Parts: sequence; structure tokens; C-alpha cells
Amino acid sequence: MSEQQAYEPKIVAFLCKWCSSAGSDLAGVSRIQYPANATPITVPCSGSVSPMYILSAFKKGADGVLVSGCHIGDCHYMEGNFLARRKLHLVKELLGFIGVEENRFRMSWVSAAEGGKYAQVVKDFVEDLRPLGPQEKLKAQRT
Amino acid sequence: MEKTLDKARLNDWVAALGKTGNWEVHAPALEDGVWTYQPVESEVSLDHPNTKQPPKGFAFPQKEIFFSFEQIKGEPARLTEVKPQAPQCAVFGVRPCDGRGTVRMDRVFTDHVADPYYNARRKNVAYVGLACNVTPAPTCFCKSVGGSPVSSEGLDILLTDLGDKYFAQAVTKTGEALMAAADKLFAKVSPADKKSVDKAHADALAQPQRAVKDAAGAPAKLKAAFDSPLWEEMARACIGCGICTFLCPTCHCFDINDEVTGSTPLKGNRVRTWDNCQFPDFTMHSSGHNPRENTGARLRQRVSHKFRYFHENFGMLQCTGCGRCVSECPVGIDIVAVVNKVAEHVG
Amino acid sequence: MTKKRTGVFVCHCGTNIAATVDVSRLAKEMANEETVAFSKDYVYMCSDPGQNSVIDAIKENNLDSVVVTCCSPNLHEKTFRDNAIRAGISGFTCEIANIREQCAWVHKDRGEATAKAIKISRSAIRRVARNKSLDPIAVPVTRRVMVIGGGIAGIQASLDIANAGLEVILVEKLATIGGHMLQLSETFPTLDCSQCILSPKMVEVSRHPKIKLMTYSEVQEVTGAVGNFRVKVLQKPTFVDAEACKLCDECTVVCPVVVPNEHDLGLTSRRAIHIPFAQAIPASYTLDESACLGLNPIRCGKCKDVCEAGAINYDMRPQTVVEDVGAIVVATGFDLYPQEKILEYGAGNVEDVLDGLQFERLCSASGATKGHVLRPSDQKEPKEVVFIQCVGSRDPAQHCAYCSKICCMYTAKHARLYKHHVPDGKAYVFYIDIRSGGKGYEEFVQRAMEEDETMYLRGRVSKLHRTKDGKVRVAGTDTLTGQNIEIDADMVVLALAMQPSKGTEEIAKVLKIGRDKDGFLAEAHPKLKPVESVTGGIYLCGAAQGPKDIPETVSQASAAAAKVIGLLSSDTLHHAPTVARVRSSHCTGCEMCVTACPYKAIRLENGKAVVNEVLCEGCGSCSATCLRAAIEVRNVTPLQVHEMIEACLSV
Amino acid sequence: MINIQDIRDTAKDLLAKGEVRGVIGWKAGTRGMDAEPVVITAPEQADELVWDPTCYHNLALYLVEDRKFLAHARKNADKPIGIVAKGCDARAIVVLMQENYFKREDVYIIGVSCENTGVVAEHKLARQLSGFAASAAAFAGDEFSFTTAKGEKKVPAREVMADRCLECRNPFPKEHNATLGEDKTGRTLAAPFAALAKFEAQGGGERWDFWERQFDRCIRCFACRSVCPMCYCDECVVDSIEMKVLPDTTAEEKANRIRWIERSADRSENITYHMTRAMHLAGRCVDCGECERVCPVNIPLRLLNNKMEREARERFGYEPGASIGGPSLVASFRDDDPGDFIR
Repeated sequence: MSEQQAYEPKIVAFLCKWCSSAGSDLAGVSRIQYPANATPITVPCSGSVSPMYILSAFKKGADGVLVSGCHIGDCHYMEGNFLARRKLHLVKELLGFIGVEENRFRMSWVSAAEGGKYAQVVKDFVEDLRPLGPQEKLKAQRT
Repeated sequence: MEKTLDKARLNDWVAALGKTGNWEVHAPALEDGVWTYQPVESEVSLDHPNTKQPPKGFAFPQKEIFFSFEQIKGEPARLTEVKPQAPQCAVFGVRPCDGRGTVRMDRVFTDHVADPYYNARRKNVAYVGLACNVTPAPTCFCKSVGGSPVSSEGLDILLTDLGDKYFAQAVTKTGEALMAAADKLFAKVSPADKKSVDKAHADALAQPQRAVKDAAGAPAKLKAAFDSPLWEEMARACIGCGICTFLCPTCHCFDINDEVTGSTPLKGNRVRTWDNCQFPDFTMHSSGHNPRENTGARLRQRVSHKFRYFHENFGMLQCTGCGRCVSECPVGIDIVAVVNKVAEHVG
Repeated sequence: MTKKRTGVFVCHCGTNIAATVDVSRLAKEMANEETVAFSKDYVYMCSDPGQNSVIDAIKENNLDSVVVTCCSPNLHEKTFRDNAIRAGISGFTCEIANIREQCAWVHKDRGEATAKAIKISRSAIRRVARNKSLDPIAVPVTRRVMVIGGGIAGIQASLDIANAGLEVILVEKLATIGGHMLQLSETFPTLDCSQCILSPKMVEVSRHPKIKLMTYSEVQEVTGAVGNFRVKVLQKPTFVDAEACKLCDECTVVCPVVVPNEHDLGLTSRRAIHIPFAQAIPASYTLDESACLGLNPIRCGKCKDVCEAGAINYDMRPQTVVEDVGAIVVATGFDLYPQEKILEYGAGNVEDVLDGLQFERLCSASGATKGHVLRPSDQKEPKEVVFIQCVGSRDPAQHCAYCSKICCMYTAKHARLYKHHVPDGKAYVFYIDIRSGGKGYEEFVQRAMEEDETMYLRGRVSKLHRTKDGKVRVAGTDTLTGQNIEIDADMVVLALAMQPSKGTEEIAKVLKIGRDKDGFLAEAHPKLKPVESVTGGIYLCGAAQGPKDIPETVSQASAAAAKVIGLLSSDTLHHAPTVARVRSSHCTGCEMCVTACPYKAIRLENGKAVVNEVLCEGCGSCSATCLRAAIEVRNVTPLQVHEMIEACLSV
Repeated sequence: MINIQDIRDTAKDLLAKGEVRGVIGWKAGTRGMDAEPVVITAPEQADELVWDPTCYHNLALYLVEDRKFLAHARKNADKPIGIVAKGCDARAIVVLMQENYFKREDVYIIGVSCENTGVVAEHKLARQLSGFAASAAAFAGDEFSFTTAKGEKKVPAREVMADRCLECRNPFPKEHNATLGEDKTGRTLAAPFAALAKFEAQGGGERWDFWERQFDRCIRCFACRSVCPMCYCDECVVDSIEMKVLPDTTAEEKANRIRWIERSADRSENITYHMTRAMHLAGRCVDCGECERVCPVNIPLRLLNNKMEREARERFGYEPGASIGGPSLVASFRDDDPGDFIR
């Protein structure tokens, strides 16, 4: 990579199938432009996102990890996002505790009707990650 | 070659090694209550109990990359050898038990097949030992396993603390070169020095230690006790962690794994890492059968390796009596007590 | 496991994808993936030739799995899975990589979009490399249906379903079916009598051989899933044997306890033992336990003494009945927004200020005043009546944000009914605007204004209070003329907002189905699945789903019925096989997954977790909670996600 | 301090009456001042038992070992096993029962109150003694004395007492069959989470510098995991081989374990391991501090677990080891769990 090329944060985005993935589909249908930094992985539910997934993404070199699910009360599986909220709160706290920048991990609720919000979440995340530079703390040395 | 060195000049010697000989000097330093070998930045003071970890990692690091590989679809795998980058390294403050540990490591990695990775590092390491003419730690037992607090086996130089100066005895050519690198700092040995060092050594040898009662008889007794129910009983408290072996100066078991570092295309390293006979997965077969499936069998393996198998293979006990496995065991498993108990049991 | 042979099919979607993503490069790069045996791009993969080429490629290249990189899986996942099946492989080894909505349409830079499309596609390839060839799980279904709520919605749905030959259990909380519609006097826009059109349907329900009616009953607990629900219904005791009761009414004559009559919204009274109204179904009396002196001959016992038929039995106890059904229709209706919350209009404490339903009872021939419009305070005919629309509706700051939809129409109806009862009276309507979309609706409102000379005033009423001379002074502004208006009315009728009934809130909890921000039951999709709840096998209709009038309610009820009939048209249902699987070797029986499962689909058996595959919806909460990797969802296993993460971070 | 004779008498009595098949306790060690865990099975062995500030070990671990032993031998215990349990040990037993690891009737808990004292922190002691090992110790009142190669050293008890004991709010085993010592529930010798609060007062950058150093040191001896009663899985998720092979285990499963971490003791792998452990202990760790004690390279692991414990307590009102019947922290939720971090 030449020095002219600015650093582009790499984001892994875990999107629940029913709301956030559908919301990002809507962003597409509405042709709302947003940065290409986030690669989505569609999972059944935000509640299925294991803390291991987040640690693993950072270890493999993600600069940021996004988990997005249905709004509280709207979970397709009724309670999955409640479980996610509690579990991922702990992950977030733990990451911050060992000194990983808090902006590296993000969670959002994006409904199937919120295409604009999904685009905004990604935009904001990319903007917040830019000043942090590449994530080296948790990344495995891939020599 | 025997000389003396004023204690005040120790650091000059260390500095001279760095400057003239391109030696990277390591010595024990206390960090957060733990003595570990650390690169010397400014001062060395050799007033330490034995380090938490032995110096075995200098020649046998916990991780060694053998080669890297890359597999592009439809093409043969590409392998690239990784040669160890080992700078010349002088390790100060090595205690005689750990010096004897290096002898055993050398045997393992050179006797039958010369391990290129070990030897590439080993030839660049020099051990500057320090005799134990102090009160031994409560877990020391070197004398009973054929060692001594003043042994120079496996070391390049043995230093003996004579109060205001060190008595320095070069044991190998490397040791002589290390001393020659700062020849001016050393003084000739006077008869008084000789007398003091003899006395210091005699005093050290006279210090009481715990003892393996009959180390010479241990191989036979362990053989006889192989099927004893005693093992399970003695290992009842064992939690199966890896402290005893990872901290042992002579444990050398390793595992080899391919560690994938990328998938497009598939690439990674073949890596050797320390392994540990106390871990349940050490002897795990892919069938699910584990020949050493309980802590008793694993304790027996560790003790037998030290006091029987190694003896059968190399004609010497593997244990050098440093006492780390005893002092660091979280639950008080005590190899001295174990060997003695087995001996007593077998009769 | 032998290595997969995956085919990758890159769709251009005309220029929708190809304009932004370098599709030929994508197809070429994917061919380098370890498991990919075939890769091509094509202009419209979903076209007939496109689909056929997928099928042919699978057969010719002996492929066992497919990744189609195209639009959202919501659009064509089914198409391509069907193709996979047609080509002789499992549909569950086909995955979609969404490079249109999630990539081509949202990025402009060709380089960036192509790079992202590569990662998305690679991720799908890695996933499919470990997908199992699964078959849908066949589940035998219970061909019975429970309808909850006995208003017009529930009645219509029950009749439609029962007429299709399926057994229906209709559960109603109150002692009779009929719901709010039975309280209405006439209905718009035809002004036909509400009772006259509803009663025959009620009778049909009671006589229908396929309908089991359970009144005075409440659903307590629902377990199971689509096709096989088990419902516990609590039947409250009426203390009257409906079969034996001869409807002689002697008991109400002797009953000493007088309480307000709910059916007439408190405008009349009833006894503790009562029949809700003459046409009640089932036609029987109910002894209201909360009002009765004590169900005990020593305390009172008068009704029992007087009952010649011996129909009264004080020893009746609540009964829990368990019913197995394959589908559930929820039709729990609405309540009016409580007048107590409308502080600006006296919070229900100003006499002669009525709500719409009370006014219906005043107009109704079977109501409190036998069809004469008399104001409650002095039983005199009101000569000036003010009707206020949008009370509680369209007021996000204080009350409900939504429009209650039917108030414009029923207020026009009220004004007309009033004028028909009191031809010399004056009717005023305060409105914000008139929403009269519907067949014959606009004409109906016009008639209220023109034929019945109702005075429509555009504006809100700021306050009202009772004057010393027994009038209700209504102060408002006519925003068309800009004048302040004060009317000393004899009576005021508030068109209160509709809100979900209290029962709706309760049933949503029991059924674990979602509600929208206003508390109405949430449909699975606002346009395409308007009568389905998000939970399979549970359907919605009527005002519990949102404010609506009778014609709309009836259509929705019939729509829900059609869905149920379709669902239960065969003996088995097919359930997605992507459900949780326990690795019992690793399970320690800690029960965390059991606690985490929203569907109660996991139980412990001999100290190990066991999944009920029919109940499991594959959400994966169990898998993310398990500390031991002992449970995972098929085809979205942690190993697969692990490798997808790797793919997403590949360069 | 409880009279050791009371513990011995209780154990002796239980064994003599045949109420238990053994008693897990502590006996004097063979290698200096430390006590070590022991299982006694005969009344006359009861006199071996000791009770002093070197009874660090969370003996609940041996209930786990006992169950594994029985399961392996396909035996059912005919009688409960007795265990001498400090406050923290008893909380661990509660969590194990909460997770159905064994039943209440399988255990006879001889609760011992730590009253106003606690165990010695080996790391603090090492600092006091400059890394020289103590060959003998005397624990009398508020002052402890230790003998090393450098001579005798007297130290105020508080100076060498483990932080977990100083901060302990529940030194009395609430769950028990019999108890010895005074119920001092609620006592605090230092503010709860004091060490954590002090650490957290630093900025993110300093915290990272600190942990980076710690995680670089880790040699992955897994003593922290081995000593933890909550780490009772036969196979840890971070291990890269299939330990539990049953007849129905497929070759595919064996061949395709996820490598969440590699065997190399690199920083990234070490971090992932320790973070995973902290996550898996959230709501389960009872703050016995054993992981921190046994770490041969002195990584202050308790901070990680303490952080999770405080989050659980403050955000979710959850207290590990408080009730046998309650739901697990991460398998449950409350409607009003904090969510303000979510966009």
C-alpha cells in the first residue's frame, strides 16, 4: 500500500437477518451511499453473536466490529437481542478495560425500515475509526 | 583460567562484552516480585535467588518457527525455511543446577539427531554461572541428585561470590573468551583468594538441604512401582497445569503445529511450541483413547522421566534439584517427597 | 469429509451490479477458492436461461453446493434453492451472497465495491463449504384452530375456518360473544342495525358443529409452535348450568346486589346474577363472583332458592382446559382511550360528557333509554349536542400519535342518528379534518352536513366545563373563520381514540408475539404479511392489530382465516432444518441454553441438553450462550462464522 | 481465628458416623510453610487437618475432580463428600450446583468463617521477601513472621493479605451444613473492588501498556484454568484438539475444531485466551483469587474477573454464587438492562 493511500478501516458487521440485514437491504434499495469499509455477515439474530466472534474478528485484524440487531421489543426471536445486549455489554466493557479504544466495538439497533440509519451507523463508525488508525493490539502477528 | 573480579567492576565487564564482543547480556532482574532473565540495560547485581524460569528458553524458546508454507490452488505447496535469528548472548547469574540442566538439554538435542534450531541458538549462548554459597532455598535439593551448589557443569564460567569480589573460573573456551574480552578488569588469583574460594565452596557444600534419599536407586524403584496405586493417591491434589514442566530446566517436550496465518491463499507457519506431559491432551489419541488419562499416570510419567527413563537413555538423572516444580506447584506436589515415598513403598 | 465442489454464479443483474462491481474479475477470483469447482458470470442469473444454466452447471460439473452472488436472499434465495433441488442436490447447500443491496447499490467506487463483493462472496463460499445437505423437518400438524376473541373479527374468522371443515375453538373472555359491535346502534355508511346483522352470525357460531365455544375463558399459557400449539385455557365459573337454565329471569329479580351494567357502559345497572343482554350467546346467566354476596346459602342464596330449573351451582370451580391446535388467530379487539386521561375535557368527571360507545347505547333500541336520546343527568332530550373528533388521537405530545381512523365516520353517524332522534336539535362537530376514504363514506359525511344540517366546525376544543344552569360549556376556535366559539351544549360526545384492548396486551405476553410502538399487535410485514404475526402459526385480525372499521375487520378476519386454512391444508408442515444441534459429548448440563432459549425448545435429559427440533427456530441464542461449544445451529455453526470472519478480513 | 481442633473434630465425627465418604480439607505441606489440599477418608486422619492463612486453595475444585473421577469410574457415590469451605469456596459450590454439576445432597459443607482475616498473597509476600522463599512462618494476630535464606522478617498481616480477602464481603459461607467461626458477613477490611478501582482510574493508554506487558509474559501453563473450579469443562474452547471423543464423534468434528487461539504463546493468542476466560467466568467467578495466586509469572488475573463481577453487580444486579436456583448471568436478562451504549 502506498503512503498516499489513506488508511481504510476494516469492519466486520454482524447483522441479524430479520432487521439489520433487511435494513441494509433497504439502504440498497434506496440507493443510500455509504463507505464500503464494513463487510456484512448475516447471522440469524444478534443473540447468536458469541463474544468469541468479536474477539476472533479483532484477532484476525478487524479495525472495528459492529453488531446490529432488531430494536428492543422487535426481535424476531423475541428475546435474542436482550441476551445480546447483556452479553455484548460485557464484551465492550472488557475490551475497554484492557485498553482497547472503545470506538472499536459498536452495537446498533437497526430495523428493517431503517435503511438510512444503517448507512449512518456505518458512516459514523468509519469516521470514528479513522483517527484511531489500524488496530494492532489484538491482531495476531501474521508473519 | 581462574581470575578474580572486583564486584565494583562487574558492570564494566558487562559493558565491555556488549561493546567489544557484540554480546547481548542477560541477567536476573526482579520485576513485580519475580526474578526473571532480562536484557541488561545498565546495572547487574548478582544477588538473586534462583530465577522463576530457568535459562532453557535461550536455546529452546517456547515458540520456534520451522518453515512457512503457502498453497495456491492447483500448485504444489511452497515452503520457505525459517532460520533462527540468534544473537550472541551471555547469560549471567545462572545457578549450578540450571547449568547442569543445559547439559541435559544438550544431550537431548544433539545426541541422536542434532536439532538444527536448538543448536543454532545454543552455539551462540554462553552461561556465566554463580555458585550458591548462600543459604539454600527451602526447596533446593541439588546435592542429592548428583549436583552441587558450586558445580560448574554446563557453564562457561563459574563465579563465586567472595564478599567484595568474584572468583571467576572459566570452564570452556567461550568462557575464556568472555573473560579475555575485558582482560584488564580481572586480577590474578592470590593464594588468599584460592583459600577463600575453597572455604566458600566447602561451606556451601556443608549447607543442609532436603534430599532425595537414594537417587541412585530411584530408577529401579520407579520401575518396580510402575503399577502402584500410590501414583493416583499422590496426584490426588494435582490440578493438571503446566507449571512444573514449563519451569523445569530440563523438560524439553514439544508439539508441532501448522499455524495458519491467511486463507487467500492458504498460508502459515509450521511451529514448534513447548508441550507438557501434565496436560490431559499430551497423550490424547485421535481415537479418544488416552493412555495417561489421569493425573496419577501423568505424575508418574514426569517423575519417571526425571529419575528413570532419562537415566536409561543417557546414563544420568534428568532432575538437577533446582526445586522449581516443588516451590511453584500451586497445590504442593513435591517431587522429593514423591520419589522418597515410592522408594519407601517399594522397600 | 470430502472437500466440497461449489459452483459460483455471479449475476450482473443487468447493470445493477455490473456497473459498480467488476463481475468478471469476481467470477475469476472466486475460481481460485479451494472449494470452488466452477465459476461463471451471467447477465441475469434469475432469468429462465440463467436458472437453467445453474441447473445444467450443477449436473455437468457434479457440483454439490452453490453460491449465487446476486441480490438480497429475501428475493431469490428460494428461487435458487429450488433450482438446486431440481438439479438433484440439497437446497440447504445453496447460499446467496448479497452483492447488490449490500454492495453495488450503496457504493460508487468500482474498486472498493469489487473488493467488498469479493469478500462477501468469499464469505458465502466458506460458509457453504461446511453446509450440510439437510432436508426440511416434516412435522405432523394438529388440524384444529384456536380463535382468541369473540368480537366480529373472531366470529368471522371462526365461521370461515369452520366452514372449510377445520375444527375451531373460539375463546372469549366475557360471558358472551359479540364484542363491541353488539354495543353499536347502527353502522355506517348504511345505517343498518348492528345487532340485526351480527346476531345471526352469533347464532351460527353457537350452532356450528365444528365450533367449540368457550366463553368466560382466558388463555393462560401457550407452548409449542406452528402446527402444534398446546394452549391452556382457564374457564371461569359462571355458577349457572347453561344447559339447564330456562332464561326465566327469576334470579335477577331476587338478587339483592346492583352493579353498573358493562354492556351499557354504566348507563344502566344489572344484578350480580345477570345475562349480559337478551341475545347473548351462549344464552345463559352468569353469576358475577366479584359482586355476589358470597356464593353461600348462609350469606344469601336467593337466586339458587328461586331457580326452579336447579341451574345454579355454587360449587363450580375454575377449570383449566388444555387444547391442542395447529394455528391461532388473535382477535382481541380494542378499548376506547380512557376518558380519565383527557384532562382538558374534565377527565370523565363532567356530567353529560359521553364517549362514543355510551352514545351508541343511548341511541340503541335495546339501550338504557330504549332508543330515546336522553341525557344522563336529567333524562331530558338534549337540544344542542357537541361532537368532538380526534380526542386522544393524533396528539403525539399528550396522547396517541396515530389516527384512530373510524372516528370521522362514526361521529358523522352519531350526528345523523341524533338528528334522526331529535329532529329539532342542533348538532355541532369539531374536527381537524375529515378522513372519509371508503366506499360510500364521503357521501355519508356529506349527508350529515347537508341533509341532517350538522354544523361542522374546523378546530379543536380547548376546554369544557359544566355551567350552573346544567349546560356543558364548550370553548373552541373555528380555524376557518378564526373566531372563538363557545357553545352551551346539553350534551357532549367525545370521539375517543381506539387503543389495543387490555386483553391484547396480556395475550401478546402469553403468545410472545410482538406489539408495535402503540401497543397494537405487530404484523410480520406491514404490506406483504398483514395478517401474520412474526411467530409462525399465529395470525392477527381486527382492531387488535390497528384501528379499523367493521368492513375492514371482516376482510382481515377472512384473510387470516384463508391463511390458516392454507397452513393446515395438509397433514404435515415443513420446518426449516437449520435448527440447534447438541454435541452431547461436550454438554455438561449446566442449563444455560435452556434458560436462554426463547422458545423453550431445549430440555435436559439424563443431564444433557436435548433440542426439540420442531420448536427450535434456529436463532442461535443457545449457541452464543454455551460456554463449551456444545450446541450450535446447523449451517451457521461457530466454525462457519469463524471462517466467514476470516473471509471478510481477507485482502 | 477458628480453633483447628473444631475442624478436626467435625471431620472426625462425620467420618466416624459414616455420614460422608471423605472430607476435603487442608494438611501441612512437605515443602515449607504452605498448606496443601488433602482428602481424608478415615477418622484418624482428621488430625492431619490444618487451618491457617496458607489455606489458599479453593477446595471446590476437588468436588469437580471428585465428580469427574466418579463419572470416569461409572460409579455413583453412596454418600456425600465432606468439604471444608471458606466463604469463597462455598460460593463456588453454589455456582457449581446452579449449573447442575452436582446436587446439594452430594456435598456436606463444613463452612469455616475467615472472620476478620484472610489468606496470604504469595505475590505480595514475594515482594516483601524480595523473591526469597519462606521456609517457615508464624501467624499470630496482626503480625506474621517469615523465615527465609536472608533471615526472619516480620510483616503486618494486612500487608501480605490477599486483596480478595481484604475486599471480601462474604467471609462466611452462607451455604453450609455446619459452620465454624463467627458470621462476619458484610465485613470489609478494604473497600470492595478497591484494587479494581485503583487500576481503572488510569487512562486507556496506560491500561493497555499494563496489560500488554502482562500478556506478553504469559507462558500458557494454564494454571489459572486448571485451578479454577468453574473451568470444569473437559475440553476448553481454546484447546485445539477434540478431547471428548465418543462413539458418535465424527472424523469431521475431530478434524475441524475451531482454532480460536494457536498454541504459540504469542500476545494475540494469550489475550484471546484470557479475554475468553474472563467472558466465560462472567457471573460465575466467585472471586476466590486462585487464578491470580497460582500464576507463575504474576499476571493480576483477578482484575479481569473482578471487572466482570462489578459490571454484573452494578449493571445487572447480579451476584455470582448467591443462589442455587437463579438463572445464569449471560443466559438471562432484565427488560431494563442498560443499553445506552447501543446506537
